Amino acid sequence: MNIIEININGNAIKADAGQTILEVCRQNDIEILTMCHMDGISDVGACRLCLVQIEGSNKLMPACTTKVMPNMAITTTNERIKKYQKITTELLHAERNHTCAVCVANGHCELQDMTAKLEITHIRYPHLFPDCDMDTSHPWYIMDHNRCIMCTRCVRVCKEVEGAHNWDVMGRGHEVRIISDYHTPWGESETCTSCGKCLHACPVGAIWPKAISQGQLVKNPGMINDLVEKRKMNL
Amino acid sequence: MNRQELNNFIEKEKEKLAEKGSKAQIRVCCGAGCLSSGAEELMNSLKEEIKAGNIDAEIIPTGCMGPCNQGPLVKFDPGNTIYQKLETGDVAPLLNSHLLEKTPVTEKLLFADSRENPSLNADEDPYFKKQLRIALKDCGHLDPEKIEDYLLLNGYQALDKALFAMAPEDVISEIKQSRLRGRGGAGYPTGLKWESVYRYVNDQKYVICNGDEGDPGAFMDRSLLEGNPHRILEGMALAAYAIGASKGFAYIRGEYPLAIKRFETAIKQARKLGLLGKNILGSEFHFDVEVRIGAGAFVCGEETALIASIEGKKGNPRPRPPYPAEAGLWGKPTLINNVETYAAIAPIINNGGEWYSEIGTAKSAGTKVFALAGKINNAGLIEVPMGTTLREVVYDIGGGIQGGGKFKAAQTGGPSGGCIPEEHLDVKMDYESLVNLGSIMGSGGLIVMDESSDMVDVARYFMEFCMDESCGKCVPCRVGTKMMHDLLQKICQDNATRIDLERLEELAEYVKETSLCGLGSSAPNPLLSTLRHFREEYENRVRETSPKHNVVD
Amino acid sequence: MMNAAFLKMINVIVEEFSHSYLVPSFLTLFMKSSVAGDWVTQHAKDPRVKLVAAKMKKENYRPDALIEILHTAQNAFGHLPLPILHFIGKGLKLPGSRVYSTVTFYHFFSLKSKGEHTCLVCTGTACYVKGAQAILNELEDKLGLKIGEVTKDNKLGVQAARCIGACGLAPAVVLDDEVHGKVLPADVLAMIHEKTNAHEQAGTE
Amino acid sequence: MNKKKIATVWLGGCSGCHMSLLDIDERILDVAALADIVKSPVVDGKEMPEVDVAIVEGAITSDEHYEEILHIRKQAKILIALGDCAIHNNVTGLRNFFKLQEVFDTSYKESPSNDADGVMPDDPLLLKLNEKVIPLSEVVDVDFFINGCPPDADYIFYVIFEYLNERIPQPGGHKKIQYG
Repeated sequence: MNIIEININGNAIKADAGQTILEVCRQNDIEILTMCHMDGISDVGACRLCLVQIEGSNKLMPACTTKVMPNMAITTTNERIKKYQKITTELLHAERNHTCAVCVANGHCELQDMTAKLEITHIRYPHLFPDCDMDTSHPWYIMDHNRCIMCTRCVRVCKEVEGAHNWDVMGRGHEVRIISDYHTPWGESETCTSCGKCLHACPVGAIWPKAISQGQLVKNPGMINDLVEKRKMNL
Repeated sequence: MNRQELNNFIEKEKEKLAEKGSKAQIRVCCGAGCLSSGAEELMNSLKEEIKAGNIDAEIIPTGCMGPCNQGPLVKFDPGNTIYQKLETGDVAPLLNSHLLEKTPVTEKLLFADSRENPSLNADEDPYFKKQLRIALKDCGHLDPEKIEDYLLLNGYQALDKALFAMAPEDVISEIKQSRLRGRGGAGYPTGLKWESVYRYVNDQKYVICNGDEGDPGAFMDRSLLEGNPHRILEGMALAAYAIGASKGFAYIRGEYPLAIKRFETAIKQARKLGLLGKNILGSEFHFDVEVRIGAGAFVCGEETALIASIEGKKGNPRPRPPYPAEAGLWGKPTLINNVETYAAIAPIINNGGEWYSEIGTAKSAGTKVFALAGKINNAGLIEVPMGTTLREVVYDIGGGIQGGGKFKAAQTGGPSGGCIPEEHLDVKMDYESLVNLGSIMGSGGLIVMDESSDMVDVARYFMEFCMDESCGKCVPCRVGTKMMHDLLQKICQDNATRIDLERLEELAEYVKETSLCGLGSSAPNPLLSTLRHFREEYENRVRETSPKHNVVD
Repeated sequence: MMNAAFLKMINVIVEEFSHSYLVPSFLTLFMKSSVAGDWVTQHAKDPRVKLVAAKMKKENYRPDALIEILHTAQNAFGHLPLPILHFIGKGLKLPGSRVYSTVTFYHFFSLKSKGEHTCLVCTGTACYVKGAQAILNELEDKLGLKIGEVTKDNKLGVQAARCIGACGLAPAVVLDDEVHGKVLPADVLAMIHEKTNAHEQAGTE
Repeated sequence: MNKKKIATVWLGGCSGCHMSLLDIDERILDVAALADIVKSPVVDGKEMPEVDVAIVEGAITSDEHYEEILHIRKQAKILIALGDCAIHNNVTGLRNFFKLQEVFDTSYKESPSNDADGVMPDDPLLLKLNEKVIPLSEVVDVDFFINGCPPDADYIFYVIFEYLNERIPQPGGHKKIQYG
């Protein structure tokens, strides 16, 4: 272990040289908002909610993928960062067809929690209303692209933890969609093991079991990390 | 082949050339522009006529000569006389008059339709006089499919010099001294980049040539790759020697089949002469190059996306650091430079870094190739010293606005750049000055617009481009560009309110600051720069917002 | 190996429960049939399939050669039919979703036929400034084709490119592989008619 | 102090928000002490007078709604968007990613019904629906947003009461914002 000293929000903090800013902040109870990050799987730095300001750099850096360096001075929150977090969250709402009132994840949704935390009362941008499908071909689960926020946590869980690589992202730009196999209906996928990890990884109500209805979806995202840790122990 | 054998080979070629004596050389421009205006048929009929008339002349197909708008072009050497807009019917009288009767055909000379006294020697025409061709020097002169032509023009001499007279550190310091900066757009000092890759110790390093010229309105890289592929190859080999790499990749756009073909030919020829492969010229240096074909994604011009694409993946950029210099292709230290940057390497090694650093301005040394297009008379490929003013480029070289219209703006840097309005026509074009005006140098596309251009629509056009080309990974770029495009569309359709304009400005700043890669963070540039210089066009098109409460409180 | 009786039993259970989410997972796995296999065995003698197979072998079945192999396949077939993607995915041992996502990411690759003849309109900046939109409008008005669409008889497909690098010739279109510069909307239509008429005379309509 | 005036309006919504409004129960007396409710769908159908506070439920689904919200904005000093439909379309907007005609066909023609053969209602009094539903803030400036589907009665009371006492309510200050 190579212990270095860094400065977060004016406080001197000791950290391990290989750690990311996010890990150090979480260890020291400094709040960083995240959406595409999930413990146990790799980071992609895509949601841009964890952006922090680093002294000497005019660019904002994602806390989840940036490693700490000796004497780094980090600001985790200020007006600029808060403003951008708000816009990001608003854009996520406007991008697809989110309707909390009829959503299975209502009350257990990370996007909803984020919106409340940032005190967003309304979305200032026009909703895009894209034409999204709902895949109900799987015997147990449903994939509703209307609610997907493209965090790709399901993709990474399926690839890295389950090892099935059933999910991936097709297309590009605002037309990206999560696909299973060769864009085959989920139920006909040759790779899906029906393990249900993607369901727990999904921060919103995009993947859910068929047997539930509005507000009933309760997830256990922590189980992914537990699983990864247990495997490391090789029990 | 080792060094000695190659020298013998060159000597033999020189003898062959001397035997030809003063035989007339007819160079036919086979750049993409001229090809599409009929250069191939023209060349065929030239061949036939020469055969039929038993004329002692040699026909050489070349890369782009520059003034694409005037094509097809044919150059007669010795004499450096360029004829323009030729049709097959012109061939016989032209050969007869120019070669046999020794009287030039004035009405077909280059720029005969726009200048009173078109020059017989093309270099005396203002179009070429104002230029300084270093990267483009032999482009449009040699046959790009013949390595002999390149060797006769001092080709691969820089590589020879580096391998046998310079240590890798010397090459790097020469590049540093030249003050050359990345020509792909960002303008990062090339020497520093090389040095940082050099410093990472690894048994495998890579050199990549970024030929994924995706900017709409740019065709410099294409012309260089098509016109003088060996120069690029030599630049890559020099870079590989300097940083200690043994493998190179040239990533070329799939839309440029001719460039791919010529580059592949060049690689084969170089391998044959021992200029690529194991123990190059008998030295300890091994290096080989492979071509990778891009598949139509603008974002692959971003270095981390390009690396992903070479690895056979989707071109999704990843956060930096780590920079490719540390962990690039397959996690190994990787050097990525643009085509035009590599084109400048050999002349720098041959003539010394100091020579190059004296050209241009204090902060931007050397020359820059621009692809001049839009509503301009002499559209084409030009190369000027850094610091040449926009006015000189547009009026002296470009020949002014087409149809005698009024200059409104010049767009540089493509979808990552901005517009320069008329009041800044005297801006000295270098990296910093353009950034100060809210534009960028970019890779060198320069589109001239006249009064008829609608600047809001121009901003919308570029936003649409970025929206389509966004990889969709990070939120600001994926949703932000779409949202900005929709808002711009709304303004173009005269449906927008003042609130929309405010939202647009806020989004522009947000996308610029928070996007993952350069595509996103530069996507708002055309919007911001048109807002800055042509704000009234936006203001005139938005309505006031809804009436508020009728009692003033 | 499964015997016939066992398979029959599974079929009965599957039929019973197929509308219910109670179908046990091991049964749903049996329900999934392999889509890839048959097509390739049926077309094993197709020279195009052979070409793709040879290319995969030449690239040593390296997964990072995926894009190169896709290029080969697209050149051979004109587009990328789904069974070929399955074939490539199996050959390189890549997950299907990875292959499909790569194909759809790059605009150069197409899952649908692009038409016997293609009219590619450059919409780069220079062409845009000089009227590429007018050409596209004309194609839509007269032929009813938008970007990416193909006529019902698969004769002609219209595409747009983001700069073909012939800015000096703006506006430019590429008909089949020939670049035509400084064209007017009417010219493009005339050239298209010339191309497609050749076929009509051959007696298809 | 003069008594203030309140209006409540029901646009494209299910009236659930008004039900929630009624759930403030006896606290309506506290409101009544400070203000008169001069217009409300639960009271009568008068023209929109000039008011201090207008509370609007529902999204804008037709030109009629569009004109109405413009008028309300003119007449009201404070405009409150009540409930998720008024704020971001919510259930009312679920038809936005279909074509309007498809929605009509599905509801009136293709669904099983007890009238003869799928009659499209065409009474002139009915709203002529727009292609897309839009929230209030797309058209007018909104002063306060009360989220929820339906919103919480305590929250509604808090916001109204603060405005009647000429204080500005805090969105997060009273209660965590709820959605759906």
